[in-house]
Amino acid sequence: MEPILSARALNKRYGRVTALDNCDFDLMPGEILAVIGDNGAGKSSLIKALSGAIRPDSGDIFLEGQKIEFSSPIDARLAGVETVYQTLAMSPALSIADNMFMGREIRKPGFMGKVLRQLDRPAMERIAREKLSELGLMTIQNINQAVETLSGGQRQGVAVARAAAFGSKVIILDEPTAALGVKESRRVLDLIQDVRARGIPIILISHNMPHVFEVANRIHVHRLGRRLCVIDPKDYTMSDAVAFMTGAKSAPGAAMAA
Amino acid sequence: MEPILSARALNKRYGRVTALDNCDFDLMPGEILAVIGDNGAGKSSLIKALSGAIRPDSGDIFLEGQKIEFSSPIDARLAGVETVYQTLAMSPALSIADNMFMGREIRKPGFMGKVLRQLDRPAMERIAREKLSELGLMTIQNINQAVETLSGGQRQGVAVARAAAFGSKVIILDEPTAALGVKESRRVLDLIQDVRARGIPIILISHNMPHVFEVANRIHVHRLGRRLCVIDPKDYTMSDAVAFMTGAKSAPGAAMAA
Amino acid sequence: QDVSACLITKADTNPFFVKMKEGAEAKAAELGVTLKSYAGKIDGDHETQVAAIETCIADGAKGILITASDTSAIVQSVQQARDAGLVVIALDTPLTPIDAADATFATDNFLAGELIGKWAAAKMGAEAANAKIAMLDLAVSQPSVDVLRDQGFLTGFGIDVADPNKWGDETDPRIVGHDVTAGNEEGGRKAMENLLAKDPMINLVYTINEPSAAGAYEALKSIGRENDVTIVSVDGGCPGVANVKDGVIGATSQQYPLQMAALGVEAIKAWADSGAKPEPTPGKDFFDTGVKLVTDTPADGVESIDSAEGTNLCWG
Amino acid sequence: MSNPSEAEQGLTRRSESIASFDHQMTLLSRVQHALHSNPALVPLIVLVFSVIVFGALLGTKFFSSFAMTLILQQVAIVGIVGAAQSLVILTAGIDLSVGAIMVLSSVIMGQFTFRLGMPPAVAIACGLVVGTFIGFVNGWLIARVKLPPFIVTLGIWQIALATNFLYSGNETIRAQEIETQAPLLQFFGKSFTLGGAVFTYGVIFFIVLVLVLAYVLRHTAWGRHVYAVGDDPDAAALSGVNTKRILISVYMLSGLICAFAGWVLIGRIGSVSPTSGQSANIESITAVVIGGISLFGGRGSIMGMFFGALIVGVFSLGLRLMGADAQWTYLLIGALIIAAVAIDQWIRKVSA
Amino acid sequence: MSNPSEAEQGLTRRSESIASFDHQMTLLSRVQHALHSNPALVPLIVLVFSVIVFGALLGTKFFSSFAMTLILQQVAIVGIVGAAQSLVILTAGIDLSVGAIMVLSSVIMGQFTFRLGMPPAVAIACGLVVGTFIGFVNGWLIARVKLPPFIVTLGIWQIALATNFLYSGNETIRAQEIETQAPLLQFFGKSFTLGGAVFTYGVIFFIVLVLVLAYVLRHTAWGRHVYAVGDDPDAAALSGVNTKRILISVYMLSGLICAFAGWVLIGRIGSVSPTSGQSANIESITAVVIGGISLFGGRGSIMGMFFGALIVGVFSLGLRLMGADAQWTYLLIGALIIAAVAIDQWIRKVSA
Ligand SMILES: Nc1ncnc2c1ncn2[C@@H]1O[C@H](COP(=O)(O)OP(=O)(O)OP(=O)(O)O)[C@@H](O)[C@H]1O
Ligand SMILES: Nc1ncnc2c1ncn2[C@@H]1O[C@H](COP(=O)(O)OP(=O)(O)OP(=O)(O)O)[C@@H](O)[C@H]1O
Ligand SMILES: [Mg+2]
Ligand SMILES: [Mg+2]
Repeated sequence: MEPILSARALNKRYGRVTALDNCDFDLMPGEILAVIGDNGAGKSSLIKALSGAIRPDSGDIFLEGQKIEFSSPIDARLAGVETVYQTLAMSPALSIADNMFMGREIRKPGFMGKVLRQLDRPAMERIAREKLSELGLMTIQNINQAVETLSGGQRQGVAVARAAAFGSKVIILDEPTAALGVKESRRVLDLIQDVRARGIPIILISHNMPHVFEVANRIHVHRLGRRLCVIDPKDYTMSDAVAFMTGAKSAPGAAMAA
Repeated sequence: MEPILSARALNKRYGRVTALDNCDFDLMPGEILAVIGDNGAGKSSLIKALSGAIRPDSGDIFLEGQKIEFSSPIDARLAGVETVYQTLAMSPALSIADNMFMGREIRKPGFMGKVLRQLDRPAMERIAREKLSELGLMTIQNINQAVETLSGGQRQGVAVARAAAFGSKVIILDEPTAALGVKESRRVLDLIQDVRARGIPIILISHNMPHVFEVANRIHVHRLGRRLCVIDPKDYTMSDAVAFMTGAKSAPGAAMAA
Repeated sequence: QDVSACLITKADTNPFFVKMKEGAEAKAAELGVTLKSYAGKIDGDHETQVAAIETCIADGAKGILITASDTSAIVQSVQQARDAGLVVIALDTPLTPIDAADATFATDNFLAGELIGKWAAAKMGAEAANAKIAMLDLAVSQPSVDVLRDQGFLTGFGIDVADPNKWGDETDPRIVGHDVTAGNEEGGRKAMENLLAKDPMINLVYTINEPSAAGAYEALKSIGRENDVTIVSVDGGCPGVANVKDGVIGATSQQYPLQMAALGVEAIKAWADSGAKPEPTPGKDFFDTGVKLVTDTPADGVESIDSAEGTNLCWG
Repeated sequence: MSNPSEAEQGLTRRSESIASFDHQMTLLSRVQHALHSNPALVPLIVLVFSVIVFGALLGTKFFSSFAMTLILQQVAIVGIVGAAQSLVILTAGIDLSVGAIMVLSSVIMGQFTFRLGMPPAVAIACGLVVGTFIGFVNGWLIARVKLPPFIVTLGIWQIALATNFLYSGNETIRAQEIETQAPLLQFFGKSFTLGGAVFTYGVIFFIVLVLVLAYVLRHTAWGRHVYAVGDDPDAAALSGVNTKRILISVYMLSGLICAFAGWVLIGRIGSVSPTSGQSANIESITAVVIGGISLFGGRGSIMGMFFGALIVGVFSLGLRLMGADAQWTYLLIGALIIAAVAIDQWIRKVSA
Repeated sequence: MSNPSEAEQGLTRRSESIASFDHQMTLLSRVQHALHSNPALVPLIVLVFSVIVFGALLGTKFFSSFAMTLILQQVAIVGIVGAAQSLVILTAGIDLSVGAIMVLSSVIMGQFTFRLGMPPAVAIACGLVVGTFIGFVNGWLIARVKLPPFIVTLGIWQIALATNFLYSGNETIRAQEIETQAPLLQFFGKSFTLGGAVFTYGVIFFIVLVLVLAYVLRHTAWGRHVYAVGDDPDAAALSGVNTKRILISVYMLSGLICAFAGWVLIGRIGSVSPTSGQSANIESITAVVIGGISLFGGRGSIMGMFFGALIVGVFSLGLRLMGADAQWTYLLIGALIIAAVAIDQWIRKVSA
């Protein structure tokens, strides 16, 4: 099987800091691929390179076998790659609905929408409310609240809901449950499985090993800016995975081919 | 035993949103008190009120039995209450060492320090490096890096290291391990226990139930802006705690007195 | 009956206009006229002047005294005021066309420039052919006073001015360059330094007014050339005349803003009382309040007064 | 496949109702809410308050329909330029070149008609195109070359102003000539009377422009993107806004509006003068900031700017009518600007 | 008590060495690193580059010690005011009142000496106190009443300027009088020669001021707090910086420095003139921004401002010497300001 999204020999340096060091990457169709690694290992840098948010210094990226060069996250989105960044990428002063539909607003039908290009606020608010309810984010009292007035977890929930609602080819989630409560985390995990069931592959970065081992089909272990190995969660224990990523155990050579 | 830090009937509204609704709070000397609750339940608002970052609309706060009114986080710090906020409160453009010592810089000894008020950068950098190593944050390659160039987890590590290094009476941690890796999280938990061993009580907000049940002496369950109950982790299971905080089970009445 | 009048000056940061205002206020108090004064933010700010004219109309004033920042741009508003039954008198600067105002009390700025130009030429004698002249003007927007004085000076000195409606298009090699001063000491010094860097052997300096002359002098002093350069200027303010006396400025053309203002207030009073409008100076289309050359080294063929007499007549 | 952890077993019986707090909607909380959801309300209150104070002090002199419409006429230009400035400031930029674009456009309209002999309509179109083009240069340098807006527009300001002086030869085109030969140039100076009040077309243009922009900013995707770019450009880019295109379009629109302001300016002063508009940049920024738009971008509404411009207009006319002399007027306006914003801040605080 | 979870068992054998990547320190990467850690280096490069270009075009006319020291003298005042402006802008503020404070202080120094007959030293002290006090008012309104810096300093600018004109009655005190009766006022105009180059005390003051402030900002707690406040005021407050005190002290220091600039101004123009310094605010902001200090606060260095001021000085003198006339100079400086910042941006990008 061909990988749907893959990368070869990506490099990215920030001044004296090396974030990506000849990093390879492969995402297979229909799978949930977890990316794990220490803080600062370069996981976020990797997915930023994949989603067009940064330009790697060198290396190639392929989507469905085609070499691509996203010059901005918009290109990636247009190609169907939807991302929740670790920083969430929301406009703090705008409302929840505005943020969810940023860049793909719904216009009113008929004259008002076509000629006067008026937004269909009721529709956008209704959909936003639905998506949030699906995630169980029910302490949000006012859908027109500015995002900056949300709690940390509520904000993250909004970002995840946005990606899940719109991703068509690949969904990338950078620590989507970090600030979420038990209930909301569970919903996100359920949602991830739902999305995969729709046939859309997912990249999940997480530090939460139980979550990773629960949902992932394969685990990409990232260490010091490169892919150390790819393991199957059925073949290894959480303890092994942590040992690989912290360098306590050396990586299984054969796993690279997986 | 007298609580070291307590609050009675705190209220805080933001426009139409009620963040704290007649909330009580008690922290006993030498304990680790976990605060758990759904996203948006008002946990961060509670500890912001306790640490002087916001002013409650009404209600009283007591430190060692004395009624206090912190008008700013500086007051709280001077009184020995050190906080890691969920937003981390770091100056992105400044270096790690600058951030760790913000507001309590070390000056050079002798003439340079006394008269010219020169900072002792080597000392500050050395201490910062030590504190970070204690937390196992070893992927930080350059201690003079600006905080904005750190990965999400590295940033959080710096904030925790700062609070642990300087808190003298109470240390408040708002989701200190949210963005941390397995190794770094473990270090933070160890650190929390070390600090408590030094006799300093800790308030820990976390969504990670295993962590909470591992370290907490008592658990404050927060729901809809108020304290629902306080439970002893030895008397209840994680499943019970989650059921209380999500409203699936009604709270044990007697536990309030604990 | 209660007569109220308005005085609208270009910008009251310039002592010239401040003295004009004081003159007008003194005269108004004497005649029992209520005077309100307005000014633009900077020289050239005619929008504020338009707003001021409108205010005067709303306020029910009998007449307006105005020194226009833009002599043509203001005309429509002036017309509006005249239509509303006010008498409008231009002070210091004639409007374009001059009959847009009911009357004009002004200095002949071209003549003021011409006087110092002639004096400088006479003073230098044969050397005038080898003069190296620095021209320190007001602003790049070239307001009309700026152009008139500059071109008057060059005409008086005997230099072809090309288009008399703008400065800077002359080709005479004796002109080292034009620079702008904003009419103050700071600008004067900087402009002088710039031109000195271009040619350190400058020996004649025209300045738009006396503050910029003082600034130019400081620049010359800093390189020790203050004694072999002649500075000429226009205005005749008291510090300027004192500078003539001290030898900082060689000659300056003195104007009489107090007189303009006093005459203007009298005219409005007269008009309110009897409906009579003032007559222009015979042979000119405005009432010339006169200009005199002040110098302590008079030159042949140019009429002048000395600094002592200049001090008696000076305005601020 | 699902393998929930121990803690999550507590979720099984969770209730599914939407959490809700009690809401007592008192009058006060209604007012507070109105103030929160309509940031422009605060400058409106300040405006009404200052009209009342000056009215009480000056009586009918101030409360005449002449004086009231005069204020509108006097603020129309600053207000139109302020509308352009608002757009730019909402993107966290600043446009120092607004005044220069305005005057250069008006000079082009005038000179193309009189010097080149073009039909006035064509000359006006040229002026509008030039204004838009200068705006495009601003936007391109800011969005593509990533230079700070302050520096770009400072440079363009100087360039446009110098071009204006060089091209016009510092010549003013007189009102009489325009009136007889190209009355279209003075179109916005025409007026009609409505119950004793005189409205020039320029004033109408100003009001319509503000209403249209308020609609666009609030109810179209483009408007929301303008806010997003000003709020956090990185976040906007990551969440799918073409920030570069938004920035360039904002500066182009700003240039176009300024060019219209140049046309309105001809109507107001009758003539075409290259020395106009020297303080339009600082005055428009003042109106924007008094109107409650944040200089850091992303917050505020254009209606606020409208009231902000009127506040300044009311103060200036009121003080002039009270007979304060020029320096005292400046002094008091300085004090009143601070006071207006302080009151605004105070109302927001009380209602927070 | 410790009860590590399943996953954490993998940690037991973890290695404890500090993780390290390979570093090849090539010459290029060294240069890049230098550029990164010294943001002022980029404007320095632009400065050196422009000196070389003008030198090549103009030869000894430009490369003379006269021209070189002239540039320093011409930029000294803007540079001193720019130092004050830098402090303010580092806190994400802006000070439009710098020029007005400067000229009001100089007028007070002059008038107190000549009108009130005070000894010059006392009058100078009064001028410095007044400057500091105005700065305090700015800072108080910004930090305590929480008004936006732009509006506060805009208002104070107008108030201070009007006060200046009202108090001085627009009267100039002549250089000759000052020279004979109060030479202390002209102290900063004195000069000494060093190998053909003429340095005024004002220039020395400027250079020393910049060095002292660079030290203070980099090596003292106060300096770090200034950066922190500008970077993220909420974060700074939460992490223990007394943001209000820092803001007030910055504006007070800015006022004091501007008052010193007023004293230096007397030395430069010889006389005391209330019409000076009208464009000091825009010029100082230009120097700051060309020097690479972000208008959003928290980023940049005061040395950058120093080079920024010199860049503008080099351009203006260079262009005048090349024979550009006043209007063309104006235009070209506009273009060159943009070019300078574009080059700066380009160097940073290449080295990023
Ligand atoms: N803009 C930047 N400038 C300089 N260094 C950077 C920048 N962004 C990231 N880095 C560095 O690159 C390295 C990798 O960062 P990255 O954010 O990819 O880590 P991560 O694996 O996502 O960590 P975490 O789990 O903590 O989010 C870190 O050492 C970080 O300091
Ligand atoms: N500045 C603010 N303005 C308006 N509403 C706010 C503000 N800060 C918090 N809120 C609201 O108050 C409520 C409680 O927020 P808080 O941050 O205390 O929740 P939390 O329990 O810490 O949640 P989390 O676990 O997600 O961090 C939320 O509904 C939030 O939207
Ligand atoms: Mg990351
Ligand atoms: Mg929280």
